[in-house]
Formats: sequence, C-alpha cells, structure tokens
Amino acid sequence: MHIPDGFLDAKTVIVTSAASLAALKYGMTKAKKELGERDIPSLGVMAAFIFAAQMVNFPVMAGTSGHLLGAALAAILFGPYSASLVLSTVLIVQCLFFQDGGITALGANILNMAVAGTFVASIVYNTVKKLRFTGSEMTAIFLSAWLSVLTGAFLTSFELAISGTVSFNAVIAPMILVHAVIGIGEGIITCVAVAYIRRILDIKPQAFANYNERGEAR
Amino acid sequence: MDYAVEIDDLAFRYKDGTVALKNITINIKKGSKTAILGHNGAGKSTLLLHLNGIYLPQRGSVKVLGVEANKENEKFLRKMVGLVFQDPDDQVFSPTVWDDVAFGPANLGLAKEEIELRVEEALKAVEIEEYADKMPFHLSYGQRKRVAIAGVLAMKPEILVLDEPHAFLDPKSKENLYNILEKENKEGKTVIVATHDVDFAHEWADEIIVMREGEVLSQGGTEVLCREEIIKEAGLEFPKVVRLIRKIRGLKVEKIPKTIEEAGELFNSLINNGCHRD
Amino acid sequence: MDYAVEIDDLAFRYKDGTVALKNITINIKKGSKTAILGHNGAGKSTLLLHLNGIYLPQRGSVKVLGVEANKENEKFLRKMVGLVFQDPDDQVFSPTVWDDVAFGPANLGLAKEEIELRVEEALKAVEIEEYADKMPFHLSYGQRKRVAIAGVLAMKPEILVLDEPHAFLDPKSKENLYNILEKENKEGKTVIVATHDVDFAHEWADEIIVMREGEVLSQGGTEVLCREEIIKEAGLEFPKVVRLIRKIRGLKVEKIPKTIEEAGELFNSLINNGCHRD
Amino acid sequence: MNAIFGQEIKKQNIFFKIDGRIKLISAIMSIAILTTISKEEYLAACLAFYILLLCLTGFPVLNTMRRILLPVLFVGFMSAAVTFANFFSVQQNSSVSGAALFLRAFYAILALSSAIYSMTFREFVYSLWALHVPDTLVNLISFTIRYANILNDELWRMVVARKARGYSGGRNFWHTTSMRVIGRLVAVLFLRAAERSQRVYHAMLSRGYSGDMRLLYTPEKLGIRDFAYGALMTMVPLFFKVAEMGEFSWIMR
Repeated sequence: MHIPDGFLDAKTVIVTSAASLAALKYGMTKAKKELGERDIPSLGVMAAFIFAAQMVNFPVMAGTSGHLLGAALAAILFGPYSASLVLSTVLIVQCLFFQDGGITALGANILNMAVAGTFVASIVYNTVKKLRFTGSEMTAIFLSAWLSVLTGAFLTSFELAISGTVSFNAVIAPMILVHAVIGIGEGIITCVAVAYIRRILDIKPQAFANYNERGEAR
Repeated sequence: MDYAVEIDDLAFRYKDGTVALKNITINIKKGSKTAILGHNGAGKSTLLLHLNGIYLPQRGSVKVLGVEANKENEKFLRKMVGLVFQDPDDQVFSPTVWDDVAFGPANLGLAKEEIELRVEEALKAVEIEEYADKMPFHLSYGQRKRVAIAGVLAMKPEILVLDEPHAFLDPKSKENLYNILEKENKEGKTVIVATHDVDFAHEWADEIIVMREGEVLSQGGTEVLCREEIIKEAGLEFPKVVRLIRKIRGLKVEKIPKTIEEAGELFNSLINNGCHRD
Repeated sequence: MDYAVEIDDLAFRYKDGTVALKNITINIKKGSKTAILGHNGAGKSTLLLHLNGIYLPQRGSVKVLGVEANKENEKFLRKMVGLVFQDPDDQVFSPTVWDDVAFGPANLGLAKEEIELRVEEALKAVEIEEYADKMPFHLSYGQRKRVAIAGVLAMKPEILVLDEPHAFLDPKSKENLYNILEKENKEGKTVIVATHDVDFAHEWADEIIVMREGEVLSQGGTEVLCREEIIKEAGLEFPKVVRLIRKIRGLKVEKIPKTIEEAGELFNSLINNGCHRD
Repeated sequence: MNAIFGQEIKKQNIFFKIDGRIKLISAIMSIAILTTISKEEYLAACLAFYILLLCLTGFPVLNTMRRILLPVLFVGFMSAAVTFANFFSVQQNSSVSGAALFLRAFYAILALSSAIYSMTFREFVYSLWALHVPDTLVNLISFTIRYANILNDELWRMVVARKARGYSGGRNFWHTTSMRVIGRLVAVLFLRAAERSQRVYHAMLSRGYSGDMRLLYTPEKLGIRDFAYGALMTMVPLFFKVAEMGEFSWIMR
C-alpha cells in the first residue's frame, strides 16, 4: 500500500504533504505533553517495535500471507497522537532506507496510514467500546484494526485516482476487496495481542509503572 | 571515616505493592572496591538506581558524598555517580560510538573542546579508540559493553557503579573489564559492582555486601564469603578458593587466599614444608 | 562407535556475506556430555542451529543419529534434537507455564492424554510443578529458564542442546541446571552445551570442542583445556582447577582433578604424604 | 539494515565525498521535478544521465542495483497493475503510461538510495537537522534505526525458537492456533520493547538527560564541487521538464 514516487501528481503531493505535516506538528506537541522528556526513548523504541512487528507475517488464504500494519495496535496501546508519530517515523525510515514508498509520496503515505489509520482506529475503538455489550471490547479492537486497513486502502485508491494515474472505478473494487480480507487477519492478530498484553500488564505492572504513568519513579 | 555512600533505613516498594527494598542500612567507603552480592531479584538493581537519584527514597535516606539524595540534588548525583547498566544495548543508543560517549558530557553542558577531550580520554581508557566512528550495531557484545563504560567514564564520576557487568561476557572480555575496574579504582574512584559472581567478588572486592530479598544480610570484608550461614541463606555458593581451603583437613590459615594463584603459592609452601606438620 | 551427531566439512555464510562456519568436522558420541567452547561470535550458536535443521548445510553435511539433515527430515530433527535458547524470553511466550510446556508436544500432534502426561513429567524434571498455572512473565529469570528447559524436555528429544545456559543465572540456579543436565544425561540423553564458562565445561563435560572464528580448534577430552596454545588461541582462560595445578611447582599428576573438591582431596594426600617427596 | 551504513571507511571516490546535505536535497528536488514529466523518452534520458553520473563519480552502481532490486520489482508490479486496471476501465482518463510510472519510480529509488547509501549515519542525521527536520523526528528516526536491529533480532530468535519446537504455521487465518501464536508473538515483542524503553530511559537519565539531544557535528564547508553536483542533478530533469512543456520547440524544429 506504500505509494511509490511518480504515481501522484503535483497537486495531490502538495495537498497530502501539507496535511500530514500539520498533523505531525500537532501530534508532536501533544505527544511531548503526554510523555515529557520520556518521549524520545519511549516513542523511539516503540517505533522500532512497530517496525519489527510489520515484519510479522500471518497466513491469509490458500497459502498466501499478509503482514501486520500495526496502526490500530499502536493507537490502542499508545493513544492516537503518539501512535501517529510512531507510525510516521516507521514510514519515513522505510522510505529513506528501504525504498518502500516514495519520498514525494511520503506525505500521502503518512496521511493514509499514520494519520488517518490511527485516528479512525482510535475513534472506532472508543465508540464501539462504549456500547458495552458482551464482547464489545474485542469487537472494538477487531473493527478498529479492520477499518484502519480499509481506510488506508480507500485513501490510497482515492489519491491515485485524483492524480489521474488510474481510474477510480477500476482501482476501488479490487483494493477494498483485497484489504477487507487482509484486514481480517490484522483484526484477529490485534485482538490476540492486545488481550495478551493487558493480561500480563495486569499481573506485572511494576515493570511498566513508569511507562504507564509519568513522573512516578522520578 | 569518609564515606562515598551512606544509606540509612532505606525502603522501596513498587506501585503494585511488591516490596523491593526494606531496612537497608549500609555505608560504602570512599575509594573502596565494593561488591554487592545476591541472587536474582534480591533487590540489587533497585538499590543501584537509588544511588544516582533515578529512584528517590520512599523511606529512610541516601547520602552520596555527604549530599542527600532528593529532587534538588539530582544533577549533582547524576554527575557524581556513573551507572553502567547490565545490557549495553540499553545504554548505547547513539548513531556512533563517539556520539554515544559524548552524550553524557554534552548533558553536563561542557564546552565542545572539553567534550572532545573527555571522549578521547574515555575511549582510550577502555581501549576502543579505533571504533570511534563505528555504529554500535557493528560491534561485538564485549565491545559494546566497553562503549557503555566509556560513556559513563566521560562524565568523570567519583563513584562508578556497575550492574552485573559479567553477564554474557566471554573470558577475554571479563579480564578486560577487571583491568578497567582496577585502573579506575587506582585513580581514586569508588567502584561498586552488583553481581552474583562470587569468585569475582572474592578476588576483586575489599568490601562485600550480601543481599537477600530486599534486605542486607551482611556487610564486611571478603571473610563474609567464608561464612556458611550467610552463603546458604543468600542462595549463593562459596568462592572456589574458599571451597578448596575448606576441603583441606586440619588447615588453619590466617588469611584465605584471594585468587587461585595465591592459593597455589600457599600449597607450594605447604607441600614443601609438609614435614613440619608431621 | 555410535554417534549422536556427525558433522562433515560444514560451512555456512550469512546472506550479508559474513562467514559464520568453515570446515567444521566433528563427531559427538551418543550419551556423551559435550561442551562447545569459544569466545562470543565464534560460531557456536550458528552451529547449534544446524543440529535441528533450522539452518541446513550450505556445504558439507550434518547427520543426526545417522539421519542426514535436509528439508525432508526436518520433522525428525526437530523431534530428536531439543534446543534450549540462551534467553528464555526468546522461547517462553504462552500465558501459563503449563501451556508453554505443552506447546512442543502439541506441535508433535500427540493425543491430549499423552500431552498432559509429558507436561507433568517435564515440569517435575525441572521442579516447577507448583508454578504450572502461573504466568511465565511473573517468574524469576532462573525459573523462566527452567520453563524453557521443560518445554524442550516435554518433546522427549534424544539430544539436548543448550546455548549459553549459564549466562545471567545466579549460583543456586546454576546448581539446579547442573543437576538437571546430569539427570538427563544419566537417563541416556546426549547433552551438548555451548558455553564460555571454562570451569563448568571442565567440571561437567567429558568431551570438549573448542571453536574460534567459525572453525574447530580442537576436539578431545577435558585435557584439551590444559593445553596452553589452544586456550590462548581461542581467547579463553584456563579452568580454575587447571590454573591451580599449574601453579604447584614440580607437581606431576596423571589426571588433573575435575572439580575443586577433587583438587582438595589431591592436596590433602599431597600434604599428608609430603615427606615422601623430600 | 546492518549493511546500509557500512560506509564509514570507503570514502575514497568522488560521489562519497560530496556533501550529504547537497546530495539529499538535490536528490529530492530532482525526484520532485522528474515525477511531473510524462514522456517516456525524457524519463529514460534522465535515468540514463543519472546512471552515467554515478558511474563517472565512482559509485558502486551494480552493488546498489542488487540492493534495490526488490523495491524496483515492486514498483514494476505496481505499474503493470495500474496499466492493467486502466486497460479494462471504461473511462480512459489515465494521463500517464505504465512505462512512464515505472521509469519515474525507478529513478526515484536509485536517486534516493544512492544519496543515502553514500553517507555515514552521522552525516545523514546531521543532514536531516540541516534540512530543518524537527529534533524530535530526527531523534525518533535515529532511535528507530538503532533499536529496529535489536528488536528484529529478538523477533527472529523468537520465531526460530518456535520452529525449533516443531511449530509450523497454518495456511489461512481460520487456523486459530497459528493466529494465536502470532498474536502472542507480537504481544511478547511489545512487552520486551516496553521494558527496554524503560531501561533505556533510565540509562539516559543516569547520564544527565533532560530532554535535549543533539549530535556534536562540524560539517565540512561546501565547495564548488558540491554546488556543481547539486546544480547538475536538478538542472537535467528541469531541462527535460521545460522541454516537455514545449518551450524548446524552436530548437527541436
């Protein structure tokens, strides 16, 4: 889903870059407030975690496999602002060092996955969780992960179409279909991971005492 | 007596209620080589984090070089007490070795020339000058350990504190570490090492503190490590030299040899003067 | 002679071009206690990963219990060779100790009753039955290490392979590990340990393999660890017992004692018969 | 990632000596201009020019090609997919051909990777600062690169440890056992990372950290060679862009 260089036209590049730049700036001040001087080591290692987690493959269908995106996972674990910062860092590193996604398309990629992905995820998660039916927690996690994948796919198709690279009608159906399926895997993995992390954190909070609440140890 | 560290009735519990330290009262002499021994989870690491104010006392007090540990004296503590963490990967986080060693001095707000000088000195002290431009990831574990130590030395602390420095080191790196610690101590630094390597402690240290489940079981010279009740209670074992001496029937020595080599000398004289005993 | 592992001219290089192993030719006897020694980065871990087919030979061949290591025999290798990793956190990941130990047997496709039986046995073998329902994350490092070993024992391998099992263990856990290894070996298992703890190797092993930079420097009995040129070249040090014996002037022994206790006995007789030497 | 910044030593040829900031800016600018060109022959000319430039300045082109093979294949696949989709769509509103898309993306990959692969990591970090990328972001990037290696190793060892106990994954996501195992793998990786971030933070505090982090770096002065390179790098795509817009039609006539 990483858009390469050359697939977007000038106006799309400018608009998406400006939008993601603004979102990043805002996210940075928010994260700094949330974490204080702990922001660099915490978010830095967590970005490395998301980077590594994206290497994790899961089976999809008939022997094919997808890999984790981690937008919802990050949003649920760190909150939307820190998550968007973490995801953006990962995308920048992938663009610069792994040629995964283009430098002129970086703004668009950040917007699709790091900004929209994490915000859709946390909005869906918080809304569904509040409904309080049996299994609302797991449903919330699953839906937020699934929709974050779909959001990315939709925005990507939209930007490509706006740029005149490919016609909207031709790209939207296959993109949404493929990602709706991959999103199921993302949803299941996110559910299992979040549930397991919570289970362990409930028992062994001292290791994360300083991680969850700032200022405690200092 | 001049003390580097004075701890009085220190207690600490984590937020979840786990008690990590209770009634810790110890004094560590200036210029000494002190080993803190204890099983995994005895509270050694938590204690060390109190020495430079990362954790502040919840009860009791910690004094470093006569200065009370509290929020105001934080900067002083960080400058005076250099803490080397167990895993060098936790400590060495910069793009290159040089930058990592310069991180501490830069935080002290020193001038650029002074920083450069200190980095050079520190790299020399642990003999990794040639790796200055390398990325930490390209170094071996032992080398990264040395970078971590250099990063602390560059801050010129009065007290050098190391947490389990031997874990994962191969014999050559261990010897190297031993030499670094000896040198720093000779230059007047107080060196404190938390470890469960009883052989190292017995050979190197002149002060021993034995901990068990958040409490201090015993403090004293290396003779502490010859006392069966303490060793047993702390879940440790006798140092090899002590085990050897204890095995010899009817042997009374004034001072138990510290190293295997000293033990060898002792036996040399015993065997050659063997007849006197008959 | 019956061999558990036969390696012939094995070579391995990583994708980035780093040569990890070259010309490795070794045989490990069935039922033996073998220690693979070498500095960090000598290729020990890479070699171990060849034993159960995680890595397949790029050149040369690896035979386990007479069966060639290749893609087809993968399942057999995984079943016959139990690999305990250095860091238990790499291996232990299930919500409860019981689940984690059951992971291997479940992968073998065993019946439920058989799995339960095996888990129980394995937990008993490492003495952590009482923790069966606990979360591994809640346990101490030494206990997690034991969970990791139990997880491998439950697969009932013929060959037990451990990578640096001593790193970071406190004395009590080390003793515990020693006992587990002894017991498994007595029950007929071949036990292979990669380590840089020369004292442990000298005391415990009956076969020694010394590695250096991807090559085998020497293979033989524990007397290998008394040869100065090998110890030096491998970047190791003499075991403490050997250092002691070498220190004694004019001493010729047929067999160097393995443990400190044996050395003690030797000196007892030497001192008491001292006059005969005069 | 280990292989990327192995360049500390081999600074002997011209390309490696050109200032990092200039290389990074000119690469990005040339990509930005080039991605607005649609004529395949102009794009091919730009690409050929850049490869020639790399060869002339002693950059190990073949080595790099091997390194970027995967991303290049990927954009090739993307370009083909777009062509395919447009071929079957009713409205023919596509303004660029698949070949043009591929050439643009290929150029971008080559330009950016060669610029970055020829810098040391310090140089790179400093270049980001010089380009006014915010401190926080620069620090996050450098942390990510440092710790991604370590966490990747942890992940790899965990995966191998599972394999060693006879685990093999299922073929689809209805295979609950493997999904559970993978989810827990991610969870354990997170917990280890969280614990590490805590220790890293403590270690930084111990060395007097109070929120500021900057490399001490004295960049070399920019020389004529640097500016010449930067100008050349941006002028060539610009020339073709202007040509495409028809400004040079009097020359072509």
